[in-house]
Amino acid sequence: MDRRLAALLQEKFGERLLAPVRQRYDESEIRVALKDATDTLRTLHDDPAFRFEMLIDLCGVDTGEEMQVVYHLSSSTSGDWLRVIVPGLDRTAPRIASATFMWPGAEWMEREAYDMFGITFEGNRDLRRIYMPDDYRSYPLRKDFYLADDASRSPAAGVRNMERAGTPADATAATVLRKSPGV
Amino acid sequence: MAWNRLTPAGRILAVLLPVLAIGGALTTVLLATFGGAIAATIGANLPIVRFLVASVVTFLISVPVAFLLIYMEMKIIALMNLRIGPDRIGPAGAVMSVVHGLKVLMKEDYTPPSVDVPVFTLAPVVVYLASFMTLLVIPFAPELTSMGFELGLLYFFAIGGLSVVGLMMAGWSSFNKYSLLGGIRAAAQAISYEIPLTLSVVGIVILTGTLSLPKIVAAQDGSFLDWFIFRQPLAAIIFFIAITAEANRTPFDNAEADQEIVAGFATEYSGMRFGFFFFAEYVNVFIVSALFSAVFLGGSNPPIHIDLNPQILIDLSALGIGLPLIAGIAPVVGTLLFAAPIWFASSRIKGWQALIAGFLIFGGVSTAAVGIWAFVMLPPVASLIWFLIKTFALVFTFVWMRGTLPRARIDQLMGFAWKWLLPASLLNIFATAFAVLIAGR
Amino acid sequence: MPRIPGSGLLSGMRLTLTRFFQPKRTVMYPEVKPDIAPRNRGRLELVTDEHGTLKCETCFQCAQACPIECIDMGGIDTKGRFAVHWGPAEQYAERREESAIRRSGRTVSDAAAATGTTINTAKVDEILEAHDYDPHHMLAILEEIQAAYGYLPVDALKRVSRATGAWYAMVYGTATFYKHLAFEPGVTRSIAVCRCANCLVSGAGSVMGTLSYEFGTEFGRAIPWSNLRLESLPSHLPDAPSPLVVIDGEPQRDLSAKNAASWAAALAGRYAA
Amino acid sequence: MTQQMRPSLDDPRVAIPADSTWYEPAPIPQTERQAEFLTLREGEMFVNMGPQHPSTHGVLRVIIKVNGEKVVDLDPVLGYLHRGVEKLCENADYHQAICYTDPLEYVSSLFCEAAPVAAFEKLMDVDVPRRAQYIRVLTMELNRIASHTLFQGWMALDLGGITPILWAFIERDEIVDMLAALTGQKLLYNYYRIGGVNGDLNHEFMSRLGTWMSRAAAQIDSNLALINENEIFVRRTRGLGVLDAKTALKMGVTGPNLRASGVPFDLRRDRPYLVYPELEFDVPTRDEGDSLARYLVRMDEIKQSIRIIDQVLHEMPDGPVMAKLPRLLRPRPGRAFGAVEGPRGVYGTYAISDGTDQPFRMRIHDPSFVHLQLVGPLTKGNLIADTMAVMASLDPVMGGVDK
Repeated sequence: MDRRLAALLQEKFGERLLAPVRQRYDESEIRVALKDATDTLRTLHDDPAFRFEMLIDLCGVDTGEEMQVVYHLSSSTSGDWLRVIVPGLDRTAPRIASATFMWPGAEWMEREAYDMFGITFEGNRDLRRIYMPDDYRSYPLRKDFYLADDASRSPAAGVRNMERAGTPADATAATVLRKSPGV
Repeated sequence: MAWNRLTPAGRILAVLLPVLAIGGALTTVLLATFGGAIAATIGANLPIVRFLVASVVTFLISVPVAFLLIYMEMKIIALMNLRIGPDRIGPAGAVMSVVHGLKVLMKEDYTPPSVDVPVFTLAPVVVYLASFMTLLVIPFAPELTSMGFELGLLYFFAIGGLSVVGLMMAGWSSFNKYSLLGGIRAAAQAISYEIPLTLSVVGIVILTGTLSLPKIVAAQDGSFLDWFIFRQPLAAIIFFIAITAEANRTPFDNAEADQEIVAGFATEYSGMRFGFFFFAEYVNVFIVSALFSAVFLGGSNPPIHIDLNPQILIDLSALGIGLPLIAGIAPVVGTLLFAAPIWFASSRIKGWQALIAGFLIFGGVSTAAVGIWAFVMLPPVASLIWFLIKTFALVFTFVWMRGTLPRARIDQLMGFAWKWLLPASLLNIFATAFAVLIAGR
Repeated sequence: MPRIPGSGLLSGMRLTLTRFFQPKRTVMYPEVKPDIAPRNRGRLELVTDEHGTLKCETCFQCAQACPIECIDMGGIDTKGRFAVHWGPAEQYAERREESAIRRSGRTVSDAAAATGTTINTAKVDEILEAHDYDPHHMLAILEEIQAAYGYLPVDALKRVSRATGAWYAMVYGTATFYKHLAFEPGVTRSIAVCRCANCLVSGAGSVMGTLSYEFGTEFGRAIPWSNLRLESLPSHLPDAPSPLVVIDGEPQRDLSAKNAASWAAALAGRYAA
Repeated sequence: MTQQMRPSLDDPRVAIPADSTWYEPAPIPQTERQAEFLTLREGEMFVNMGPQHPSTHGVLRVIIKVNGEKVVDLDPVLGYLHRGVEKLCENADYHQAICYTDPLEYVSSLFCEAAPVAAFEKLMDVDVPRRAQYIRVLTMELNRIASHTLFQGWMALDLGGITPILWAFIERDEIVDMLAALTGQKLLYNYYRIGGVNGDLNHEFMSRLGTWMSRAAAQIDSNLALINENEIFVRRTRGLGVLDAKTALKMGVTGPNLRASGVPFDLRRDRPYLVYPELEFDVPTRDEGDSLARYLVRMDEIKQSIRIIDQVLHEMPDGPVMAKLPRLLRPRPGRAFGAVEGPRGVYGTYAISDGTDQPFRMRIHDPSFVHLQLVGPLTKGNLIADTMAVMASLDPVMGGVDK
């Protein structure tokens, strides 16, 4: 892992970071608030010091209390990889600015995140279901979506909570979620 | 009878059978009464009758030809793919294509809703008609040309061009975008390749001064250096490429490019209607190969004339009563002769097996002997065999190309036709004309 | 470098022609079977012993280990009390009920435990404390729980599994393996038939046969759909008729070998209702 | 964005015409991109390709807007193969999750195992024995060769040649058979384990490998000779679907498709994992960025893979192939992203652990998913036939696209 990158990140946006830069193996990780996400990404992309020009992966995470959007960037000048975690999206109506303005290739990944978590990416021109049919009403990867054969987790025995109707807000808050302390 | 529960084929049969019965009765009565008059009429206009008979005969021979070619394609491409190919039905799977034909016959003949039914039904008929009617002018041998038209070549191009109409009908009436694209592709391709195809033989027409195929073949008599492929090589190349496109063969099979437009014009067809398209393709392959061998490879002329005027003349009449005796005894004796060594060869072979094997060997040997005798004694047979050898060599080439080459793109295809083949064929025509002007024929 | 147009095509044609004569690679399948690698794990096989009976004792461990749940098992545990299934959820609705934990192949989760218990698990905790939450003492723990409660409550089993970290399926397997562990409060009702020589002579055998046929179980076993047991009397009661059938302690008088069948059918119908 | 949903078929609002012909109701556009796609100008029509079509690799449905033969616009419809692997992995323990990711991409499934295994090993700080690392490199390169060989056949098949695919399968079957001798399975070898591999090299595998190595290069070259110089093939692929380096980076393209555009980005060299830094190999690149370049880059990679296999066989150390691990793995809470360079690009797995025996979140990144986005931009203005050429040269596998 690369100490120089950590120092650079610290001094570039020290106050923006919600947590100190974490480095493990060959991965560096920063957390930025929702409001700073776009600027941070643009800086990482354009700044000649970073040049994180490749968006390796974009995915959503449902921690049980909140939604996250996680970007994995790779620098084209140095071989550094960076994970940018944007925590604190509201579970009932998650919204975040799209990354397609810099990485057009993020379009389908954002569609997937929307399909699986209901995260709305403002600015994505084609934000619709990608895997599930158009008339599908629930968001499968959320933590309040139980698999049928995982009923041992389900708080209410015999209740099918496979299909939750409507918007994420309708997901009943009463269900016992699997929350992660580590996230 | 539940009329609406019948398939279209069944309805046709239900109508046809009584009609045939009545018609047969009537014909017998008519023959009995006006036999002489009918004979006189037939004698009066013989060509028409001959044309009708020849059409029926060509139709009858076109189906086994298609079967043979389908089997050849399956087997040859399989061997080129390092596969074995059909090997279960018949010797080396030779009956496979026939079984395919039966399967196609037994399949449901489904007419999708919202197709243009009469056109949809008629299209395969038109295609098949156009392909087997061109067989009429193929000069298998000097004496074996069913219709020795004076305008044979022109007739060939005219009728062959008709098949495009069938493809367009199929593509348009199928109510399917793939079919539409396929039909339009077929039409465009055929139109652009008819021209170099026709122009490429003009040089030969200039040289021979005739359009009739038997005469063109006769003009190539002599050694193989007289064949037009050596006297008109450019024309031969253009003609070969053009007939490849004419027969919708790889690399020019854009009309039914299954990777792009699923099956082209035949997408919506099933059962025997698809079978007609399928057969027509292979009959076409046979026909264009025959035409090429007739026009450029000297047709039924042997490459080199060896005049072994045979003195072996078996005078059958001298045998008198002995002839039926020989005919009766020879198979038995021959069978036993061939069976005995097999039976003695190994103890595991049972007697009846040995007999069967012996009979087969005897059959093969005697057939070969008779064939050789006919080849030597009867010139038509010899020329027919030469013709078929050349034709099937060309058929093999077509299959070989299909096994090797990828498909050309449609626009490159058309560009090739208009930018290269057409000028080249015109150039060939002018060169030939000048040569004829200067040197004479 | 300039190349003759078409030379590539011709070289390709040459290559295919050479392959045309090369030996072929087809495997004539029905005659020539492909050799299966010794390490192949693809084949599931139920082993039978020399008598031809299955050796599988429905311990569900293979089905638990199978990650993609391609193993579908069903069985009746030794108590004849619970029909147990392991299979895809969309086939077995009961998997979404409480008994699904038994097959979930892992310890009881917080979510399932959060539904609360119907019994007071204090005694269970004492027993577990005494055994230091050691899953190796499972049999002893279960025996003491049965001694404490009179039977094994399902919630107690969940508590045990949760506390010791043993898979619920294993706890359940242990509980169902031993005959002396019961899942239901002690047997309340019983049909007892006397097997003394006198009764046997007067047709007790046929009565027992019809009974076991009607109730679909054997003597000495609980009846699956009720807490009814078929038993055999140790000795003949005084001044009792033969054959003697005792239902919940009182002898049946109006019974003989003739009407045994209809009587048993009526009895079965009454209990089933 | 309009929240308007397209009515489902059991919705009474959908009126199915009573006559024998059934027309699918036109979908209600939900986004501006879709609305723009669904508006037909003069002379344009939709051609619906798939989900059952000879030349879509897997069950892919592509709606093509054509003007005559010319492709105006194109909209892939995914999800016909969606299995929800990420959700399944969240409900399986770490060993079982590997088994779920295995069938993602049935052409090169070893890479689909390698990515999650790498992520899990980072999560629980496992040191893989060196012999296991060498075995992983060996099997992965073998699988890469098998995948690329199959790609060559596919490419030729989509361009209309029917012979190369069968020759390719002959080559691939030899590799598949030797991998089956090693791993036990023929297609979905569930071979990699957290902290090692399932079994050590056995004699049958080594003997098969030896006989194959002795003639692999020559055989593959002779197969390539069929189409590499074929004028028709070259004319159909050269200058088609050109993808320049800048666009490729912006679109997140990885793997051979990126290297064909002139960007020498290869995880094996830029972000070394396993023992790749100790092996020497080139990263073949081309600058044209067209279909032909994408094809040729893969063909060059086959030779490099053979080189790597040769070195691995020479430097293979002795020792255990599996690290000592408890049966039930409970990594401490954390996050890790494991990535390997596969035959199609970067196979990534982002795993989050919450301390239990099951991954809390498991994100699977598949390169084919990203590359399939390019089919639209690259084929606009070309012919329908070129759609196949471009799609085949991008080499997506729908099993990986539809997770």
